[in-house]
Amino acid sequence: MSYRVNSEFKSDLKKFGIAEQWNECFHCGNCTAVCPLTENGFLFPRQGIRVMQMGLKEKLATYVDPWLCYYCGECSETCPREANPAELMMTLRRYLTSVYDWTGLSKKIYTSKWWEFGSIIIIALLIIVGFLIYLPLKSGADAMVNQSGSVMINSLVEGISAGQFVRIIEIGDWTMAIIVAALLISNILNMFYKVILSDNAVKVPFGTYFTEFWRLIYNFATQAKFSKCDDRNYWVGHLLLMTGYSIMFALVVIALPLFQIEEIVPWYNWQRLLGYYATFGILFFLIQVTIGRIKKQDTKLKFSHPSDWLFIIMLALTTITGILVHIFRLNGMVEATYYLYIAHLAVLVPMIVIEVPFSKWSHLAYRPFAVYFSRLKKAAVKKIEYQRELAPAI
Amino acid sequence: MNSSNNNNKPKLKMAVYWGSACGGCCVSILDVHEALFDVIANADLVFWPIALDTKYKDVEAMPNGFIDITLFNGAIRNSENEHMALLLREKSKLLIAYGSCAHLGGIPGLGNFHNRKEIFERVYETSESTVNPDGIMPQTNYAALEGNLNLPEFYDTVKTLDQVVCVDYYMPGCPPQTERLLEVFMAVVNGSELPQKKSVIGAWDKTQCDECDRVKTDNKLVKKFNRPFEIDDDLTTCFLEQGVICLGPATRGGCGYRCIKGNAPCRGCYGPTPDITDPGAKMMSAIGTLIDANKPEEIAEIVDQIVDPAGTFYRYSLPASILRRKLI
Amino acid sequence: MKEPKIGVYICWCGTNISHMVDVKAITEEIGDMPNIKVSRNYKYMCSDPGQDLIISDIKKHKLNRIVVAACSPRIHELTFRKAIENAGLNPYLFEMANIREQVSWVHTDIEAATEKAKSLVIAAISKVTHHEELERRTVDINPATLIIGGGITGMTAALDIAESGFKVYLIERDNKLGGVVSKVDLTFPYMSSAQQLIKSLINKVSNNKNIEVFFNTKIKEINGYVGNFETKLKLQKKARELKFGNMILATGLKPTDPESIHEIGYGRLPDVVTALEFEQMLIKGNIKTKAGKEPNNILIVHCVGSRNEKYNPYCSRTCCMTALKYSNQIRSALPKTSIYHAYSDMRAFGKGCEEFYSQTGRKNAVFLMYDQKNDIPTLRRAGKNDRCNIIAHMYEKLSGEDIEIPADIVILMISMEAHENVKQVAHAAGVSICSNGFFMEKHPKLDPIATTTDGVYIAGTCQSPKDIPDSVSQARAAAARILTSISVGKVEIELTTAVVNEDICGACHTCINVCPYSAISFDEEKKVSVVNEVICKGCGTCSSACPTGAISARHFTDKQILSQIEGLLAVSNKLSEKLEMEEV
Amino acid sequence: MKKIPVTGVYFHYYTNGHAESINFLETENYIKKIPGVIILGNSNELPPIDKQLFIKKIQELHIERLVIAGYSPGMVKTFFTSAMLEAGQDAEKVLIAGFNEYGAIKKSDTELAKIILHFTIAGLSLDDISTYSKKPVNENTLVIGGGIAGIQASIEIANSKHKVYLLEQTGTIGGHMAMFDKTFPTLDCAACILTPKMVEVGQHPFIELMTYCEVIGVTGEHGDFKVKVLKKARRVDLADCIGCGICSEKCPAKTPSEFDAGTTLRKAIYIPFPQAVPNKYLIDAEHCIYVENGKCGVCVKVCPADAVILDQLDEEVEINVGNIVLATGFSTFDARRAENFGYGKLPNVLTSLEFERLVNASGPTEGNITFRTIDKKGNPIFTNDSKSPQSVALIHCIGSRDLTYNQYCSKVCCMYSLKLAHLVKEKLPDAEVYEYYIDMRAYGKGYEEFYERIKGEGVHIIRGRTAKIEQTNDKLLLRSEDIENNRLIEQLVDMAILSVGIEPRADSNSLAEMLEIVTDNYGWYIEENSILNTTNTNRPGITLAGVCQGPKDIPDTVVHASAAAAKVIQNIILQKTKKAIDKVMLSEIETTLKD
Amino acid sequence: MEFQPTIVSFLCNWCSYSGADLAGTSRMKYAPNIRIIRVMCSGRVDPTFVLKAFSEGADGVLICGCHPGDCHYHEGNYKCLRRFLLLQKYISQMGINPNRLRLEWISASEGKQFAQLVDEMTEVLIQLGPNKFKEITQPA
Repeated sequence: MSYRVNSEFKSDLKKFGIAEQWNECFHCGNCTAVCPLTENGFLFPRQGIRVMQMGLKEKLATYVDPWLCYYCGECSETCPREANPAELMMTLRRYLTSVYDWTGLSKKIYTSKWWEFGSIIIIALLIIVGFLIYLPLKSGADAMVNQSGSVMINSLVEGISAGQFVRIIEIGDWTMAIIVAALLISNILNMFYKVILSDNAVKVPFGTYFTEFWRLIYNFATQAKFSKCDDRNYWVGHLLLMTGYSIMFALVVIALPLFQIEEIVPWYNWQRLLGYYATFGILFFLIQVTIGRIKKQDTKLKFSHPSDWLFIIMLALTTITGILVHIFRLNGMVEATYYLYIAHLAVLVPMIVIEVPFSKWSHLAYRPFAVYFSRLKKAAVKKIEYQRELAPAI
Repeated sequence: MNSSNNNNKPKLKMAVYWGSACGGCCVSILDVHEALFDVIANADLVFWPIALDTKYKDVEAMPNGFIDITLFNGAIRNSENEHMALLLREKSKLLIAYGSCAHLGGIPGLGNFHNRKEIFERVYETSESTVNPDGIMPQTNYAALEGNLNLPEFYDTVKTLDQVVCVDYYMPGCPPQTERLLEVFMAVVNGSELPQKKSVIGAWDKTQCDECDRVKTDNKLVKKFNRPFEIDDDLTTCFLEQGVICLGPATRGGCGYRCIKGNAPCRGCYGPTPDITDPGAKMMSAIGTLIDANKPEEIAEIVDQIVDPAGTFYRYSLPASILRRKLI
Repeated sequence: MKEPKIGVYICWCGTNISHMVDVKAITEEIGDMPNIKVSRNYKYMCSDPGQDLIISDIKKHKLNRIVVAACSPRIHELTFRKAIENAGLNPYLFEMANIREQVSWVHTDIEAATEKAKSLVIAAISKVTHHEELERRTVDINPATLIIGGGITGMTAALDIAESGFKVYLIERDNKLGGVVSKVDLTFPYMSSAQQLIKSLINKVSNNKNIEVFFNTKIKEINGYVGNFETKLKLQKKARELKFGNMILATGLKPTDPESIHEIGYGRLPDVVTALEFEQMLIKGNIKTKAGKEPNNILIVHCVGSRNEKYNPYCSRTCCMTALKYSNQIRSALPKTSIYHAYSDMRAFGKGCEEFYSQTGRKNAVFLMYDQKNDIPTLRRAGKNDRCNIIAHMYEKLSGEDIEIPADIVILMISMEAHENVKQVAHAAGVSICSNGFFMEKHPKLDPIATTTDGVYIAGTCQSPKDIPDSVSQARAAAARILTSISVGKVEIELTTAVVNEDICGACHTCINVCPYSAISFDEEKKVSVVNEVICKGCGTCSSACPTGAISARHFTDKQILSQIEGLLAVSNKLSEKLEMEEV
Repeated sequence: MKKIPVTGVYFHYYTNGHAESINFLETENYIKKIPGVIILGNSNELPPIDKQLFIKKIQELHIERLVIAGYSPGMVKTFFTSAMLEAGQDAEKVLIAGFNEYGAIKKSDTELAKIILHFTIAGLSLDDISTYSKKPVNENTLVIGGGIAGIQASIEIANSKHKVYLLEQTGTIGGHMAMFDKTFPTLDCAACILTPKMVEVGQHPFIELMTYCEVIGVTGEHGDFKVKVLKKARRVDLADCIGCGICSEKCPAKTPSEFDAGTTLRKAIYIPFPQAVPNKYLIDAEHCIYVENGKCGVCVKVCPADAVILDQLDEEVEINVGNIVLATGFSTFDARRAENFGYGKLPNVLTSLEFERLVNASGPTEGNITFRTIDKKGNPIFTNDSKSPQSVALIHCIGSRDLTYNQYCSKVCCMYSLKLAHLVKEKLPDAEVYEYYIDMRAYGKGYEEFYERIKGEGVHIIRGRTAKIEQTNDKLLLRSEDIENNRLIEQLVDMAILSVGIEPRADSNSLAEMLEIVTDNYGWYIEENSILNTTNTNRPGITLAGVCQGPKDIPDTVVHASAAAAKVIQNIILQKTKKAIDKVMLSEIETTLKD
Repeated sequence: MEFQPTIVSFLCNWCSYSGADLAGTSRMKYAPNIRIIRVMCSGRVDPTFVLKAFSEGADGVLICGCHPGDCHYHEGNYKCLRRFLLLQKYISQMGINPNRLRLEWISASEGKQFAQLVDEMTEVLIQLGPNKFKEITQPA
């Protein structure tokens, strides 16, 4: 099959990115050679640039390569043409996110600020309004403070018991999680279809699906590939964020009744330790990234798409509101605790609903799956280049 | 002729010998006609097999350098020729290679296209007029009843005189022009200063063309080679320009371009001009240059019209040429 | 002839010779030969100390013949001749044996190489024994110059010479000046106007009183020699005879006819145009398809007819940059049109060119790499649903994909070939043509403007494909030589000419037509042929053709060559005798 | 003044990478005053303006002719051509006034810009103006730089029987070319073709060779320059030295040889190379023990000709010349700057120049390719004692085509790399040779054929730049993408050669300042006109020859040098000098135009 | 020891000699059996030279000139060709294998072709064996 080239595609892609120097690339191959993660069969970033320059849309959809890149930035630093291949990989990830997303929302969110901010504000407003109307603050603040002087968080709402409140939030959590998961899973299936099934060159032996499955879990948990990049600090930070976030997610969504309890357990108790670890992890990385993005010295943080900032801001707000809720609770500040709790949810929910299936955060799933798919592709014997070991010429 | 018989001077002792020759050279000497008296007046003929009955052993008996001039004609074909050449060299003060055969090999030299075996087979076996059922071949030695018979050995290769002995002068021609002989003779008799040794006498340094009165133009290019009978000779144009191979351009003058005057192209008996190593090659070079074609096939076609280049260009000079003979 | 006293010098050439030839052994053996007074070897004979060695030996040992065994005489013959002359010896009493290019560099067996070197040295000795003194002569230079070709190269050269106050005859085969550049809109990489430039040049040429331009004129024949050439022009009504001292060939180029390249579809598809046709569109500002529509997609195919054994094996040098120029020009007029380049190597090597390449890329041109040797893009008429005129198929090397490219106009960057009249001009001017059809220069590196014929220079694209600045530089360089030649006013002429021995010449007329330069004429008074030694170039053909041996080619006489042959074979003769003895 | 058609002038402000620009506003105001001229606007956008509006404007104002002015305004010319066509006007009447074309680049060049524009409007080219004036021109010429360009220019000029001072900074002429082993594509040995020329220069009656000299000041103007030359103390008398070399043999001080690109050591008293012209010794004061501390002086003792003058001092001389030819050449890119290739740290990573010497028969190993070793004193050198590599990699474009270093293409590296590959194959037939390139720029006569030939010799020629070189055990590991075969390569080789690009000499800018000529962003000298006159500079009487104007291969350099000579000879013959265009007063031009 | 033929070769100065030089400068290896004589033009090659070479013991003679139409002297090579064809006929009459005498066109850029030609001719001559002419012309 021959692909039809299309120079217009670039202008479509432009909206997903910041830098536009990719046309400068004269295909010296330096970026691919310098990349510690690239391997035979997955020659990025140069081939990504090529496919982009030529506008081979269909071909691009079968690519997992951008997900295999962890943006260490070495390619951009050594690029003789300053064509910024690393940022292209980032852009392609954004683009592919929108490709996998069957709803089409992702594309809208990525390419339009109105959609991006609008959707977040609408969800946030829904939560705020919902709370204020259906779960208003009880009157009489003293009743809501326990013996140790801290606020009983589940007992703030008028007319329902603490148990009921937790239940409502838990149901809300689960609903959100299920919707998000459904969207994400369907997108991953879409990705699977595009990457594996529609690539005629690939025929995956059935057994491979199972033999390679461990990689999915392993990479999800460790981002082992990331560690191959030269800047290991960044990987550590990212791992802190990832674990912190996962812990928080588990605590807030899955184990909410255990986590969100009325009494304040001592600081060495597991809930609080986990919570502090998670908060620290998230904050540590957030600060690292925010400073980096402002300073613009590190290649990988030089170019910030609105979606990058949005993600940082949302996560930061979530974290800060969470911390503040905690502080206010400890100090027995009832009203402040209640309103901040709403604010916390009003940031957290849209963040998850928008970012996880449609935007930046989706990479938490796409990346490990991409590793998994890449192994599947490699196992598919049909195309020789996937089989090639990294070997000297001749 | 201005004969000047100086009585104070002893008469010259002169010898004439023929090697492998047709006798024409000897006849050319006789052709001096009445000038013979001048010759006799100045020279004693001490040895001349065709005219005098002098035996070989008489010659052998002569002291070395006894003979003043020896005119040796004929090529060296066999051991007898060679023996006599050596003998006469010893006995003569001046040994002159007289005529084309002694000078360049001459017509007998064409025998160099064959070797002894081929010649004997032809002469004693295959020639149409031969009846030799026993296949008898000449032998150098034959034990006849009467005793041993010795015949000279027939050589494979014909040689020129100077390939056997050192020659003082050459007188070219087949045969040499009688006038030239007399001029040379009288010069010797008169004690004129002789030219440098080894040189050709009795001929010019310039070629036939220099004398030839046929008209020559600058355009000598040849599209077709003809044999003389194939053209309607206009009697005035250079033979070459009519496509007839004439060796005149490479052949010394001296004969008075007799063949050309007789409307036959020069065949080269007077031999090359000085400094020429190989007259045939030179003529080939000239003739080749004049071929009017540039494509290899066309040239080859024109070259093929020269039926026998070796025989044509080396008719008189094969043994004296660089290659001397055919390799068999 | 004086008794020969020969000095033999064998060069090591660093290790170039000595690693393969036993230089010392040869030196010793040669030293024992008769007539050899000095036999030496030295590391660099061509160096100053090396030359000094020869000079002092000549003075000390009264040498009268010198043999140097070293590199090719084409490289250092002149050097040594000069040295010998400095020592007061006639420079022609010298012979070189080429034991580097012909021996040490091409052979691998030391013994065989040494033997061969020895025989070459002996041959040179045999030859030099017969060398004769030759005396230098000069002729005056006619200050006029003939320039063939009225393109930018010819005009620049003409102006340089004419502005210095000397006459120039400018021959143009067309009816107007300007050549290919007059068909070009802009130049790369600074996008100046070729039109303005060429118009101003034409203006200057036409107004220069020292330049006489001949239009619609072709040169059939040129006679004479450096300093004194002449040619006859047949103009419409009258004949004109020109006399000149030097000439520049600037016959320019011919674009390849792309019809012979079947895949590319020129002639078959109406919207496939050549670069020069596209230039016309640009000049007129009318970039439209044949149907009059504005193109949505334009494909520029590089290397059409270049870098491919089937057409022209060489690179045409300017097409890459011209294609980039088109890309920029199209972009300025048609901001939305997609521009595709099918290229094989981007040859952006000139000053400002790499920058130009990157600038072009930024303006959204897509560069697609094809294999110009084996896989030329195949063009076909597009179908109804293709939304374009032409579809090009090719294998894209940078992505490894088979692709199709939509195009409304396809521009072919056709290669440059030497103009068809090169052969005729070469023949008239006596210069060689190299395998690619361009004029052959004297030396590809150190003398790309001169030819092997003195007084004849080449400039511009008739020497090899090049861009305007390079052509102009070459024109200037040729003009420099001619200005030098004119201002000096005299030139030394060939010494190794043919000469007739009047005592032998038999007036057979064989030689007269043999001479390609008509240097031989017949002296009716003396009845001998006469060689005009100024015209004679010393090829020696007449000497071979002369049946009497009256004509000899100086420095290459029969005697010299025959003894050279003897010398050459002397070693192997001895060797084979030795072998036979061993066998016995 | 001639009546001109209604001319619309459009300013294209885009400065094409130039940091500074001329004063556009002032130029606009000047040009506005010319009758018949209408300013149509300005922009630095691509495409410049809305086309339909512009067409309307043309029609309304009855513009018959357009002039686009700016830095390479040809970039947008086709926009205007098509606009004129659509407006129903003669599309061919779009003229370009390129300021940078004639050297109007900086703010101070505004006057020149006005002239350029005025001329274009008048339908003339700047070349049309006779800026020559009759004035005696000193017939002597100074050629600065004794490389092949300087040699060629000197010989050309000297052959016309005019005196040339050939000034060379080092002890010998020959330049870079003398260092090369073979020259592409014909593979003749560089020395073989160069040394005859060097000898010719040395013996030429019209050339005065001034080696080991530097220019320290130039005053005067075209036709009559006064040049101050610093004759550096050679410390060996040129006339007395017999070139025997005993001094060098005995000299105790060693230092890396410049001629051998540091692959071997030379003494402090030395001759740059055996065929040097002049073939006389000199003392390198920087490394001479005597100069440093007053002890030693061995050379004085051993010299049989008493030619060594250890206390000789630098000397200043002044020469008068009419023309100056600048042929200062280039220096090679310092490969240490490209850290990822490990040059300077990994012993068997060589620059191409080092390899040229290594493979040269007159080089440190007589042409054997061996590994670099460290001598007793710790100097990294090449000797015949070490082994030969079994695999060699050549990496193109080191320091060239790279925005980090030099964006331009150095023009010669592709071809010399192919040549070096051939030389490796020739010397080590069993060795594997790899070449990593981006675009193969085999553009010249016979070059493409040479490329095909090298491919046929079994050299692995790989499209894809090597990203880095690392040492693994005793081998070098190269990582690259084999683009044409879609794969990654990690190649182990024994030796890597970096095909370094060429750069302007470090002193090119200071020399330019002294000579009052302009350089481009990189430091190459800028020619007067990039198309028609690549040899003249902005300062009349100073001519460029060879690589100092921009990278060139040998044939191009030779031609360029001859072209430079043409200008000089012309000046001398005509006895006319050229005025710089910017020195020709604007009013003067206006008068010319009125005529 | 295997028979090693000797080839005497006449090369024109402009094309063929340069071609041979090119083979040298390009370090193309070829058989060491050839001995080159430089003449200005192949038109200078006199049949005498060829015969002389054979008589002196050359096993083969090679004449090289510019390609037809490329002669530095316009048509010296054509003249050489004409003589060559006649000469070849003569030598075959004289019992010399005509393959011992060759005329080839080698341009200044054909170093490779020259090297191949020498190798090929050497091979042919090895097959033909030694030239016996020397025994006739130079009797011991």
